[in-house]
Amino acid sequence: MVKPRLLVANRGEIALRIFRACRDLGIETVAVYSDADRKAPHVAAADRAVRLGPAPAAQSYLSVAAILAAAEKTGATLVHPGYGFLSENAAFARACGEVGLTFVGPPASAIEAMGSKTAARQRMAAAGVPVVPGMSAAAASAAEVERFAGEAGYPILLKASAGGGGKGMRQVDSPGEIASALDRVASEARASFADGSVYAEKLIEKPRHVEVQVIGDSRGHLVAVGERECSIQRRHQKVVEECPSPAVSAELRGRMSEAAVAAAAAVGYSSCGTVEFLLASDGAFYFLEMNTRLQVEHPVTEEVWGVDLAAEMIRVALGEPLSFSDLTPRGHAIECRIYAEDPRRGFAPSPGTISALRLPQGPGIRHDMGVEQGSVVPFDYDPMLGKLIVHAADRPAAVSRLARALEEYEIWGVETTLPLFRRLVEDEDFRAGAFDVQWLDRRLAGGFFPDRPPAPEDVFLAAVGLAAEGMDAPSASREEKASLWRRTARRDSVR
Amino acid sequence: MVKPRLLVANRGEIALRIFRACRDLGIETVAVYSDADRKAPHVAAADRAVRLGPAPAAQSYLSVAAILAAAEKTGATLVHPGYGFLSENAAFARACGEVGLTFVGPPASAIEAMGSKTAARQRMAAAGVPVVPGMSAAAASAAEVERFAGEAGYPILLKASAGGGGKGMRQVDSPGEIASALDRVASEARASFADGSVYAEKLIEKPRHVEVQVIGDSRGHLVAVGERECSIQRRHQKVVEECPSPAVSAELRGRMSEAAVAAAAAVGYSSCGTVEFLLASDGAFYFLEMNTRLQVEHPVTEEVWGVDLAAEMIRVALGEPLSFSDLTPRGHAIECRIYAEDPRRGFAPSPGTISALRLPQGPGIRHDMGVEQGSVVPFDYDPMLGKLIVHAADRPAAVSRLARALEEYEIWGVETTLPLFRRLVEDEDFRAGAFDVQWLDRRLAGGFFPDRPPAPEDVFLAAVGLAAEGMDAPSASREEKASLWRRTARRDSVR
Amino acid sequence: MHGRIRLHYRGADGAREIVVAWTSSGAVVDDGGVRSEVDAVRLPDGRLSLLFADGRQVCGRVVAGRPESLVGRRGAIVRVPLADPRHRAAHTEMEASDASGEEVRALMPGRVVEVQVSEGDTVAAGALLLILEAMKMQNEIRASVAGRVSRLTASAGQAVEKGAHLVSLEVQP
Amino acid sequence: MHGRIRLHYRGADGAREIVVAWTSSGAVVDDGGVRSEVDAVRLPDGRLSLLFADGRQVCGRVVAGRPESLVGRRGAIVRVPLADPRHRAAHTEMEASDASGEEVRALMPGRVVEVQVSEGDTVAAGALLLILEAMKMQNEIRASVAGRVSRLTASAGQAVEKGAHLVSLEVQP
Repeated sequence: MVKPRLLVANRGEIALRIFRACRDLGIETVAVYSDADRKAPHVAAADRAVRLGPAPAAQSYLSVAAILAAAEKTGATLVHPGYGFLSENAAFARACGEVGLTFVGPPASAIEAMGSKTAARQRMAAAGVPVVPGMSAAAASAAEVERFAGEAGYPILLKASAGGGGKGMRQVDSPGEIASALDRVASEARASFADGSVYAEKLIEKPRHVEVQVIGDSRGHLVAVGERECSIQRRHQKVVEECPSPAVSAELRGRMSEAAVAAAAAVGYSSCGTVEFLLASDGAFYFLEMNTRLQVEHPVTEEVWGVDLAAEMIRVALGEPLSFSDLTPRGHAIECRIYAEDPRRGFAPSPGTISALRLPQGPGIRHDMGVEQGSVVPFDYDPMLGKLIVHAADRPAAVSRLARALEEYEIWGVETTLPLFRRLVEDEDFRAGAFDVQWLDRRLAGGFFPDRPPAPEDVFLAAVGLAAEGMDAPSASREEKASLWRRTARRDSVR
Repeated sequence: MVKPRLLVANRGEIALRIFRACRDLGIETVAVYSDADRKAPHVAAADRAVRLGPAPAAQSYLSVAAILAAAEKTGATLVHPGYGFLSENAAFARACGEVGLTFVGPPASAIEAMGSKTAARQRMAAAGVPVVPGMSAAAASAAEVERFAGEAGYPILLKASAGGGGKGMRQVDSPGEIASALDRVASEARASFADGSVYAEKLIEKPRHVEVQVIGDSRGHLVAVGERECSIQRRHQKVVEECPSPAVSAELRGRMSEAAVAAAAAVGYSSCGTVEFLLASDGAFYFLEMNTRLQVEHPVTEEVWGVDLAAEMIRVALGEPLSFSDLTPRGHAIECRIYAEDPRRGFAPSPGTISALRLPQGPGIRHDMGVEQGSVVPFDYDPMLGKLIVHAADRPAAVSRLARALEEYEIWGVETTLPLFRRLVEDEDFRAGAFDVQWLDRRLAGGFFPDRPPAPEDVFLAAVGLAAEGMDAPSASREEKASLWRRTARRDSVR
Repeated sequence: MHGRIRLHYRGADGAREIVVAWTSSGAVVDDGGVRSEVDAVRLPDGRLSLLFADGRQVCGRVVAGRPESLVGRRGAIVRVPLADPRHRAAHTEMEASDASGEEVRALMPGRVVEVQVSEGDTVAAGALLLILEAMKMQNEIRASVAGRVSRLTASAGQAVEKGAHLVSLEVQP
Repeated sequence: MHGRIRLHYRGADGAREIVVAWTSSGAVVDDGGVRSEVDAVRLPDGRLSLLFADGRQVCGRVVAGRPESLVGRRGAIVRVPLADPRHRAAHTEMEASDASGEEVRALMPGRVVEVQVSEGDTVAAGALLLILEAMKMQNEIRASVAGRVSRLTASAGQAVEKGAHLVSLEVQP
């Protein structure tokens, strides 16, 4: 058998994560990079590295031709797409197969089947996976809508069949509202889309986003590895993820796991994947979509379930059977996605150079960083710097540990989302696990970052720091004092 | 109730470990420091800090008066001794109690009972804990020795009753050797110790050092939390520790745990403690001693058993009951003690300044470091810089992960024991878990660090590095090249 | 001025003077009349550790700026409206600030946010000349002497390199 | 010499010359006749990343010394017996190494391990003058010119500060 050599068609922390899995498995590694990334940590961590092209992703990390050429040049036998970029591109998965490369992911057909969201919804319904109940055709009358609502339960959502972008939608809470709401949505729909047809869907109020990790090998074994709670989102982007979900009982976990495995099996899935559900407050859950790749938030599952998903994904790609069958969860894990964004200015991107980086240590702390001190955060890609993952015996202990870790954390040079996480760990709702997918947006709209005067300790530090700086130069007779304040003891030391 | 405030009468990584536990629990912290440690990380991590005295431990970390004064000054309510220093000093534990401070550790009487090794041995035998079989009095005749050996089994060890330091000892493998060996040891004993009395003890050949973690609360609950394998020792000093032991089955774990709890109960133990055993190749085990404190190697137990021993120790000191009852181990953990010692020069201490420090990241990696980049390692104390702990699904995966972590690890400025660990992970015996307490000393005596010529990659790096340095200054026309090579991009950045 | 420095605090929560004086054993900070002795050391990684007489320990990183400084402590970075009126902002330097005038240059790369003067303007000492954004901070650059703007090279929106000339002042005879 | 540097490798595994030449796209390394092109960059943390034409990537930290350099790669630090004969060891510097002689000073704190010359000795260019231990390395300090030891301040076992004078050579007229 040819010695495996794995190319990661990605950058940042996920490339490093997969390279670490390779080293743990004794597999050689190949990095690819754009001109913005020659000095990036993922290049320095690989056994081989190949330039793809200029910084724009279309000319580098999205260039199938350049990636296949890099694989050929370096004799790679496996290609891992990471997440984002080409990870859910069925054509790429197929192209890898055509040139004899093993794509570390599901079959191209499974990517395709889940790629079309409406087709996937129908397929899931056929496979018995719960989907959000809705009328299958436009409503002919108010009575028809009332019949549907009677079955599905109120509230319902009237939607323009041709609609999109939030237009032509109306919530209906009782039968008496149906007739007038239907008229209004139909006329809005005619005005906006030149098509007055309207249908109804059950409205899931304040749902949670709960997803189930699945993994399957090439021999037909397919298992669920618990759920993740991903409701802490800003504008539909996950910000904080947890395992397990505070809203999921063992019984519900069992039912969601069954549904997730059925969903994956329906498209002939193997490798790592995630089935996303909306979880209603009444405990009902509905298929949302399936992510046919390794998720950003996979580490919380790894910590709680004691598995190495990244390594397992490579092993099953090599044709090995799943290395586990019976797993039990232990403790609670929380992941924070640390972005180079300024939470006090509407999360505007904050590219730049990481001038100082101090990472917390000790029990229950894991880092998957894509940058290090001195790294330049380029404009060109997703501004995630890396992830902090904490793990403890239960959720309250994990939240305390997260608060402690955030106190130890220091990033200078770019604005980051660390202040958001610091506010979260103080928030009563967050501490209670009481939130839904719109919760964070509501919090942010309410002014989540009050302006407080600096604490006396901060004023003291600033005063002494300024004084120390003022003292450094002027007085020669104070050389000893000045040396005390020398900022750069390490400048003289060998790096 | 008074808000708890905890003083750690220690320094380095264990002070930081305990402070982290306090932060996780919401308890305020007090550091103490000697003149060598004003800038040490444990001082910067505490809410309060008090100078004890000059660098020598006798005038600082061993000064009971100074520590009690520091506790009074800062209003501390608890004192944690860490390990080493005053941690097994019954008088200190008692003195804390007398001034109303809660000592975070066992009752002073338990420290005392386990402090006298011979008395402890007798007490353990009385409590039914297995001890190494030996004659209770000097042998009157060869026949008496033969009778003992017949019961205990060969080989036995003849020992001068007044002996010590390895003198006046002789191994006996069969009955025929007894008479002449007895004569010889007796005459040696007369010559060396002016006392010819000799007794016999069973010789445990190539034993392992396996220890059991116990923890008890003040309400009489006392449980064992699995064992640790600590046979990788250099001159009786632990170097690498694991959990679980590759030599301990679930059945043996059960028996050792029972013995450990019996041992602790016999001295009225509460808090964290460790019962050390010699484990013979036939599966028999014998009480060695009990360490009445938190061990250096407690993190491997924490990782595998999913407990926070440091936090639990504080909780039970505050009078709370044990937070767990039924635990199951998961996976395998290995700890490396990173010392500022030069393994290629007989492990000579290598104090100095840490000029560069790069820590590995990713899944299954935990750091408990007592130093950071720029830290000065003083001459005055134990030269342990900190600990690397890896955790994975099983022992082979943990060893692979350790090898990977060591590849990522960089410490410059002082020599360290990292090269020893790098050799260990390549060693067939170590990989197989086949070792005993003398194994590492035998390996080291056999030349564990062969001189190999540098790899071509290293020569290349040196050549380009030297060339880059040579190019920096001379040529003004090569400014761009020089800037490429600027070593100190970060010098200009804000620290 | 040796061994003593006066700082002006101007926050939303009030304005006051803070005086820091060095003694042989550390520093004495007088914050609006409240005096505290502190033992202060710079840690190897650049942070400061302050130790108060009552044992309280405060550790953090200070990036001096004008009119605000940044303080990172316990994981949070806060702006402290404290500056040394005597002290040129960390991001600019004076050249030849003598009787004949001064030249202001950028001490690190940044961006000119706003220019408040034009060439030929006459300005008082302390007048705002321009605002320079560097290292995440808006730094007010003020005149240290009264004079006439003899040369202005900074313009709003302009990115400036380290050492770039910004403005020259000429003392009126 | 611009753009090209000759290095002498003297290891237990043999001696050879390694020539490094810069090109517009990187460096060409000629190791005893075997030529390799490498794209070399300095990473933000000071390590070097070398990229070979066949895609191999090698990353490590180099601390230059004489007669050996230290290379840290994949967690191990190895000594490479490679030095630039032209290049003074990283730990000493020459002053006035001109026709009249040279002065050797320590460039960083260290300890004199051994002194091989006495005042008044006449030495050839390249002769071993002393061994200085600094940064974990024993550095052979050799004469760069032939001459007479006119002043010797180094003694075996002595700890020396940065900038400390070690030995002066006077060119023989």
